[in-house]
Amino acid sequence: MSLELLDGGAAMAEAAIAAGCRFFTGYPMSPFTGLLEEMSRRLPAAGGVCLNAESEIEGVNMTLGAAAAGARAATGSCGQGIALMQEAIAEAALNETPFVVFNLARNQQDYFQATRGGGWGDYRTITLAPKDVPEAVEHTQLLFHLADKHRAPVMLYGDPLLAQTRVGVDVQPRDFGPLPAKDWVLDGTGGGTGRSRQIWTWAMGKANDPGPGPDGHWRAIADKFDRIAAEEQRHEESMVDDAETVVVAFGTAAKFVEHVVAGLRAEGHRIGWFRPVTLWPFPGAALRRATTGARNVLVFELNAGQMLDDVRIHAADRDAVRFVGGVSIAESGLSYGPLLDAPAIRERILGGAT
Amino acid sequence: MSLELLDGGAAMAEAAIAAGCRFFTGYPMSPFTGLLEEMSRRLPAAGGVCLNAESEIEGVNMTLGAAAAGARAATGSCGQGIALMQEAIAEAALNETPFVVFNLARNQQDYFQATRGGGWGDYRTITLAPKDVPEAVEHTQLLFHLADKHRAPVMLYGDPLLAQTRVGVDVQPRDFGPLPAKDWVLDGTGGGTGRSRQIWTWAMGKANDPGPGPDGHWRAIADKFDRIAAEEQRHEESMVDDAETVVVAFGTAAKFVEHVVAGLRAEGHRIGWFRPVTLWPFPGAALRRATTGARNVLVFELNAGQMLDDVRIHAADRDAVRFVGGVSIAESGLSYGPLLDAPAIRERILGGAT
Amino acid sequence: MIIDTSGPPVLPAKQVADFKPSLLLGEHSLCPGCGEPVALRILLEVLQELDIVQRTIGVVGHGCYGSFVRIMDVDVLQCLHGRAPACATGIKRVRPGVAVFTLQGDGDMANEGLQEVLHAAARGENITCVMLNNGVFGDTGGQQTATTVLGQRTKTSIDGRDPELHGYPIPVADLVASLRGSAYVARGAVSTAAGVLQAKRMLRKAFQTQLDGAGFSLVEILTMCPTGWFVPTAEGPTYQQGTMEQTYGIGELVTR
Amino acid sequence: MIIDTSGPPVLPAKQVADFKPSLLLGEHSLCPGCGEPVALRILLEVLQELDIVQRTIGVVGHGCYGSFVRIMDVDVLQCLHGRAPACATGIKRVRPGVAVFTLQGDGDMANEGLQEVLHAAARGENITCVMLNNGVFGDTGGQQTATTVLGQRTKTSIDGRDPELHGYPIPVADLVASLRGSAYVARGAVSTAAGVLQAKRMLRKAFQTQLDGAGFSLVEILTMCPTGWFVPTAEGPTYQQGTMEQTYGIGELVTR
Amino acid sequence: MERELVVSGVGGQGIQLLAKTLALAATREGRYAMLAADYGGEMRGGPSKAAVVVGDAPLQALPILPSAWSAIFAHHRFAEGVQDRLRPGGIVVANTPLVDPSGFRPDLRVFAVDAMTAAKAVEAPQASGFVLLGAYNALTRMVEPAALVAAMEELLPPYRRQHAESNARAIAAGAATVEVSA
Amino acid sequence: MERELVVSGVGGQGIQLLAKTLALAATREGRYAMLAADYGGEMRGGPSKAAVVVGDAPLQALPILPSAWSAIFAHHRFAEGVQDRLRPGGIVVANTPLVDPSGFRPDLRVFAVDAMTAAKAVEAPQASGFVLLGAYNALTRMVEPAALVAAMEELLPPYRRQHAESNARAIAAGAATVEVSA
Amino acid sequence: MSRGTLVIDVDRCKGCELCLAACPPNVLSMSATVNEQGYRYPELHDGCTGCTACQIVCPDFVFAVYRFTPAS
Amino acid sequence: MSRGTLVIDVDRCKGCELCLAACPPNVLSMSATVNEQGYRYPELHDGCTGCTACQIVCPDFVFAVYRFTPAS
Ligand SMILES: Cc1ncc(C[n+]2csc(CCOP(=O)(O)OP(=O)(O)O)c2C)c(N)n1
Ligand SMILES: Cc1ncc(C[n+]2csc(CCOP(=O)(O)OP(=O)(O)O)c2C)c(N)n1
Ligand code: SF4
Ligand code: SF4
Ligand code: SF4
Ligand code: SF4
Repeated sequence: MSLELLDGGAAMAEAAIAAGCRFFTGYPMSPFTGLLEEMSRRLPAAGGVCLNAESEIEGVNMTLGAAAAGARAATGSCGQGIALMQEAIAEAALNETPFVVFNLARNQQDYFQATRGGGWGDYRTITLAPKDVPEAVEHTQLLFHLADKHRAPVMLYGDPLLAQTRVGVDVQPRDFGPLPAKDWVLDGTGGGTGRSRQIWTWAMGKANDPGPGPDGHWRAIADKFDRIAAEEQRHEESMVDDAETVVVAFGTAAKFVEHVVAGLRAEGHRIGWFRPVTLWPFPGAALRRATTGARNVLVFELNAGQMLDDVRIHAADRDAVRFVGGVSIAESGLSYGPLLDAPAIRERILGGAT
Repeated sequence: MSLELLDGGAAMAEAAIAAGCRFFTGYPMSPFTGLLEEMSRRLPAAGGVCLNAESEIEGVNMTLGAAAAGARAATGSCGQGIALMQEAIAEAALNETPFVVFNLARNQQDYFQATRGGGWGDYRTITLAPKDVPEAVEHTQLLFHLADKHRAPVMLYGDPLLAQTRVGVDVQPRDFGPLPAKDWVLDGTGGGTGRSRQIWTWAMGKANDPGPGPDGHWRAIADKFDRIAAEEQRHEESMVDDAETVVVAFGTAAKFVEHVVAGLRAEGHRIGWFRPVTLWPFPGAALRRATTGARNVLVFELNAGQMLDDVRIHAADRDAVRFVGGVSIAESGLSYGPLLDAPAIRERILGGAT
Repeated sequence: MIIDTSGPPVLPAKQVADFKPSLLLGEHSLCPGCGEPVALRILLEVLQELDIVQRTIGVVGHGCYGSFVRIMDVDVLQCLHGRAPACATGIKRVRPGVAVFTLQGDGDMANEGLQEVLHAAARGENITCVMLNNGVFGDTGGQQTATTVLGQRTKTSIDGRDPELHGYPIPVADLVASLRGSAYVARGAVSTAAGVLQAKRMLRKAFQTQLDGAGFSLVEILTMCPTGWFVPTAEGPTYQQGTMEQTYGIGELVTR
Repeated sequence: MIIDTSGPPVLPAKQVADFKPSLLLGEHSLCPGCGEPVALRILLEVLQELDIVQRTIGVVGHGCYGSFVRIMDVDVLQCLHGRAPACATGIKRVRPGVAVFTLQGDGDMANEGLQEVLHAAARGENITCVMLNNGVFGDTGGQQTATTVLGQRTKTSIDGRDPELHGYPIPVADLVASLRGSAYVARGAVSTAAGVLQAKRMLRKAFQTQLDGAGFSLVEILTMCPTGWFVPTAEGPTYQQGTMEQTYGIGELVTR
Repeated sequence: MERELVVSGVGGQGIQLLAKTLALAATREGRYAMLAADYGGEMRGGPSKAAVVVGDAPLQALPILPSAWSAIFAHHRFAEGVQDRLRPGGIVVANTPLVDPSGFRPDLRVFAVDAMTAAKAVEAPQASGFVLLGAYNALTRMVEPAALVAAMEELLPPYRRQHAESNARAIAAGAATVEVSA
Repeated sequence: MERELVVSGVGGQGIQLLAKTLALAATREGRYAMLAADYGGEMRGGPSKAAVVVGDAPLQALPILPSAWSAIFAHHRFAEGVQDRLRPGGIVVANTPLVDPSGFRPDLRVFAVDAMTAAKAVEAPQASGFVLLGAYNALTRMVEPAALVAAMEELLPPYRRQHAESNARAIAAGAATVEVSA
Repeated sequence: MSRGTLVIDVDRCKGCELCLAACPPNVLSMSATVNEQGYRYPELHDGCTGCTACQIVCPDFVFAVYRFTPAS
Repeated sequence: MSRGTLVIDVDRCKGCELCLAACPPNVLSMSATVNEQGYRYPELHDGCTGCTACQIVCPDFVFAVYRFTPAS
């Protein structure tokens, strides 16, 4: 094992390359910029291409093209930039082009954006929310695997602390098991054979070999996302079995919550925590189990209450759910305000656990 | 009263003009195109401006500009076009620029897109889903009022049947009561006075008069949306009091459900229906009341299950909720498939009401 | 006297032109008198003549020509409206040995995706973009695009395009030609047989430019849309000559 | 001998230049040697000289100049990255009597929003767009934009912009100038005092064009960004002259 | 009371114009009308269907009718399913010879109209759709005949004004066919 | 065991470089390090803070430390709140005269270092940050002194190589100040 | 005398008449009757040169063109 | 002899030195000491013409410029 001191951006860049990413596009936006800069430095040396996309829309569509041609490909941005990509992310979900979107956001106010899309049609985006840089390294690699496994765009949802904190990490390629053959890829060899290939959201097929068309295709896509929803839920939890109070949080905020809850438990509180690792699919069944018997299900997120919806849908007792998070933004607008801090969180949790 | 035979697009155009809309932009996309064409014909005669926006992004930003300058303004599109507008809709929600977005969609697969945004930050979009053309006329006028009342972008979510069905309607200006003064509008007169105006998502203010900044501003916005959520819920319901089965549906599909449920009730079934008129804010308290005592809460929507989330959050008994809708698309991709039909819906409802 | 044309001639004769290019898998459903199928024909013929059919990927935008995806026997990505040059860029960078082209309309390229094509050209991206310019959104029923000529009546400019209200048409090929990354840029028209042949030569040069690795190439082809122009099909070509071809001019703008 | 410059001279003297334009409400926080505050100064002076301060609305994009929103005593819409010309269009159509201008960078106008400015120009929109072109994304720390000159090292082109990989720089003013809706287009630079004065005359003509209702006007101003270029502040002007000004050229491109 | 008409045929037969004329006529009479069209998107020469509902109070009808009181069949293609929705006793106008009038349910009241022949007979060969409409309205008295002609005229674009007379003749000819056969 | 250092000062004092050097040195020693920086966005000349955590196993520390074992105060501005987070017995390096060493909680172990004077004394006026680091490390033995110098050299960009020696002198000078005062 | 001739796939024709104008010797005219799609279609008269112009402009791929080989 | 002179608001200066190069008679030089922001700032020597070049190029609005009025 050899540790390198990398910030989140560089660590994810290394991890992406280790996972076989060979095409990357990006447009600067804090705190995503670091990952872009690292990719522009590191990817060419690995035989890949990193393009300074002229805008987020061009970037995501370049990535879609590269993925359609068979490359492991990725792009990323944050906030407004992700908003601009929604059309293409939906398109890729519906025409089954796999790639990774690094959503290194300014805060947690984009949970709906990540989990409910905002593109069009019935699609969902597998979204992993690592709590720290080492986990981001693992998630990055896992995401390329999941994208190929399910032929779908997938997302990593991070924040400035994840993107910019430097930690000693050891990035090693990881094997997540076999994958289906990429026999759908456009390689240009189909022309004139009567079996030329097509990637098309409406799946109308060729005249000599009609596809399922939008109805059949989109129903199949909906079924696929149902399958993914069943298969890919991931979560972590601790001390929930006898807990009167379970605190639910994701991403960086969850790391803080773990710390605070551990402290409260040490002081004798019957409290535990639950962390959705996949924001979509939301680990609903696990949350239901984990909150069975809990009198308080507290949701801590740094926004006006977005994951709250998913917790309300799945918590064992919906009426036990209380929101203890809130909007908290730095003066610069670029990171969190004072609520992302262990003492403040402790206060909120104690206030909520009545 | 004098009836005119207007299709939904023309009826909404008339209604918008009656509501004082004087700026409109659009980019063709079925089934929104009709509204655009009608506006391009009718608005100039009313002293307004209708622009052939070169793209949806340009269109929505033109509309944002016109609204910032004080006009009642609107734009619209569907599906992918709305996806492209998400950045600007979020921006307008956060910088408090009021306008109306006509989301005349191809089907009901864009419920998340409408209700969960997909832009960035903590914002919500008041979304009305009329069930037919006469209601669309009312909603159109109400939306301009709500936009100004809350200084926020708002949305009408329709579909091809709403946009293209012709009905006899009588469009008259309606009065929804007094509105706050538009004292925030940019009129160009502030320069050099030391009190020049500013519209800015980050609300940093001028150097001589600092604004609340992103933290204060975005918390205030979150509070505002909480207030709207409390104030603006609208719904319709029928025969729910003694109902064993309550069917929840929105928009055109709800009109079909009403018809089917009325038939079933006439046959002796203890069944009723509930229709959210505002998709956001979702009329949760009313749904809870309406479903208290119901053994089956059936959700019929023409998608893979999106409003389902909101029903699960609010139904009296979450475990009574069952999905009886589904993806159903016409061969052309441009409208609904066979599931939007009274007999098919009847079957689904009977199947779900076990 | 009407000659029997129901089958091949009985007298000794050589076939000099066949019905349709062999790369077509079926019928198209475009309007009578539409110029787009003619452009499709010459595009496919060029791929065959250059012998690159089995190393070509097309990227097709949204417009009436979008339905060609079903009948072209070529690997195709049907992409989002306006985004073909970006998608093509991704494909080309990942598969530099493949010829990559886009097929777009004026609504697709001059409206929704003007930025994509200009950036791709500036980048000197080694792809070939084909624009079918009929001056209207055909597929949605004939509204004004950025290339609609002055005075043209469309469903969103019912009294004719008025520069005061609607601005001036954009000559896409000229804009592209002014960028340094462009290696071959031309504008053709399919309103006459000679025009079709000239447009075909342009397409051929454009693909050759790409095969030579010389940089970005674009061919803008003016095509009739009698439906969107509200003119009888037979008048399409002369209407086009008097309006679009006058406004834009035909010829090569960049050769390198 | 160092002269006392702590206060006004005691000998009879006429003040011929003041610290800052009176329309500034506070200090800016831009880097040492940045050219953008100089452009801001002349812009505000022009508004005053034309006596339109109280009938002007500015639309400001995203970049270092974005912080000018806090210090300009002018009605301002801070808009989304790249979208200023579209927002300005909406404002102008609703308030035709007001002078509407945009303030954008090269990242804002040549990257994210190239389409918006070209469409606005083609539309002959009666607004004035001001582009501060420093050839990098300054605000995000110095990455390559569409106007970065060849060879320039940036954080995303660390070995220098290479046309093979990154393409060629885009001369925005030239593109705009080629569109028929453009009534005044010019490119200036603030690397010398004479350049600043020339740029100011350009801005004045651009606003005058708008006041005359003659159509779209644009002034591209080349500004130093020593931070993003990784050069000492004092070398900014000469570096700019040897790179950007060489590549793009200074002068008026359209006058009508 | 709401009365429903469904019209079914192929693109180009004037289905949409026929339906629109009826709906407009009813509207001009001050009644409530609904017209729901269904013409498969971008496909050309494909199915063309329309539904018209007329009533004296704001309508409750669905835009896709679960059942109907009457129908016009202009072509045998794309007609599947339409018959099943007609209520017993429903009125059917069948455009012969394109539609076989003997192929209908026995509980329907079927009227055969050779629209093309009738149209040609009054030198309005382009107006066979209006023949069907004239016949239908003569049978159902959905609207006043004069209102139908007025609505047809109102819907003509300026450059088609010259067709007003021949269309009117076609409407009358249609009425005549059923007045004879009835 | 994890040991935390927080550093606080203003932009331009070399806060970030100091923290990075320590974290890299620990990493090169094969230990786990975390470096969390906090420099208020686009503002220039504003607050500059950093936190370094070092441990022998994968770290549990939060990127915003609820409490810390030690601190370096390079400037009195923006220092509010930092002291409150120090655990009793915490080690403090105070950069005099910019920071008043007498203003701290009595349960802290405060070491005053006149970094600027020491830096100038070894002809490394730009390197007062490294003086503070040298002093801190001498007090805490967080890493081997040689590792510190190696990390500093590794972090120098090529065009700043000429500063390696003077920075090293500054580190040593810093160590010297506390070895005397300790 | 004709130097060339055509095969006309009449049922594919959509009656646009582009071929008529394109034909240099002007030897095409539209039929009186309609094809199965309901369109009038071109008919060939004497004088075809086999120039292929009709085939080149036809959007519906209706023509194959032949040139008679001189009986050498 | 100077035809003009300056007021230099030294604390606003960020030490970029643009004014030095802009000054035609070359009568500005940078200070040895720093201002409150930590930057060296310009000092005026004899020979200012009051041409305003320094004021025109200064990004930090540091200069006011005066021209001496001939004691007529
Ligand atoms: C984002 C988006 N906006 C709008 C549309 C709707 N749309 C589909 S085809 C089309 C017209 C395209 O016109 P053009 O490219 O000129 O091609 P033509 O149909 O004239 O051949 C439009 C606007 C879309 N598919 N996507
Ligand atoms: C959609 C979107 N993408 C990215 C950003 C991030 N961003 C903010 S400022 C900026 C750089 C702007 O560069 P430029 O316009 O050249 O101005 P400069 O900072 O160089 O003055 C970027 C990319 C954004 N705000 N919005
Ligand atoms: S609408 Fe125009 S472009 Fe489209 S198929 Fe018809 S003629 Fe061609
Ligand atoms: S980064 Fe560049 S553009 Fe921005 S303030 Fe600094 S010098 Fe100016
Ligand atoms: S050009 Fe083709 S489709 Fe048109 S009339 Fe001639 S044969 Fe028919
Ligand atoms: S130009 Fe201005 S900021 Fe720069 S050194 Fe001169 S006075 Fe200072």
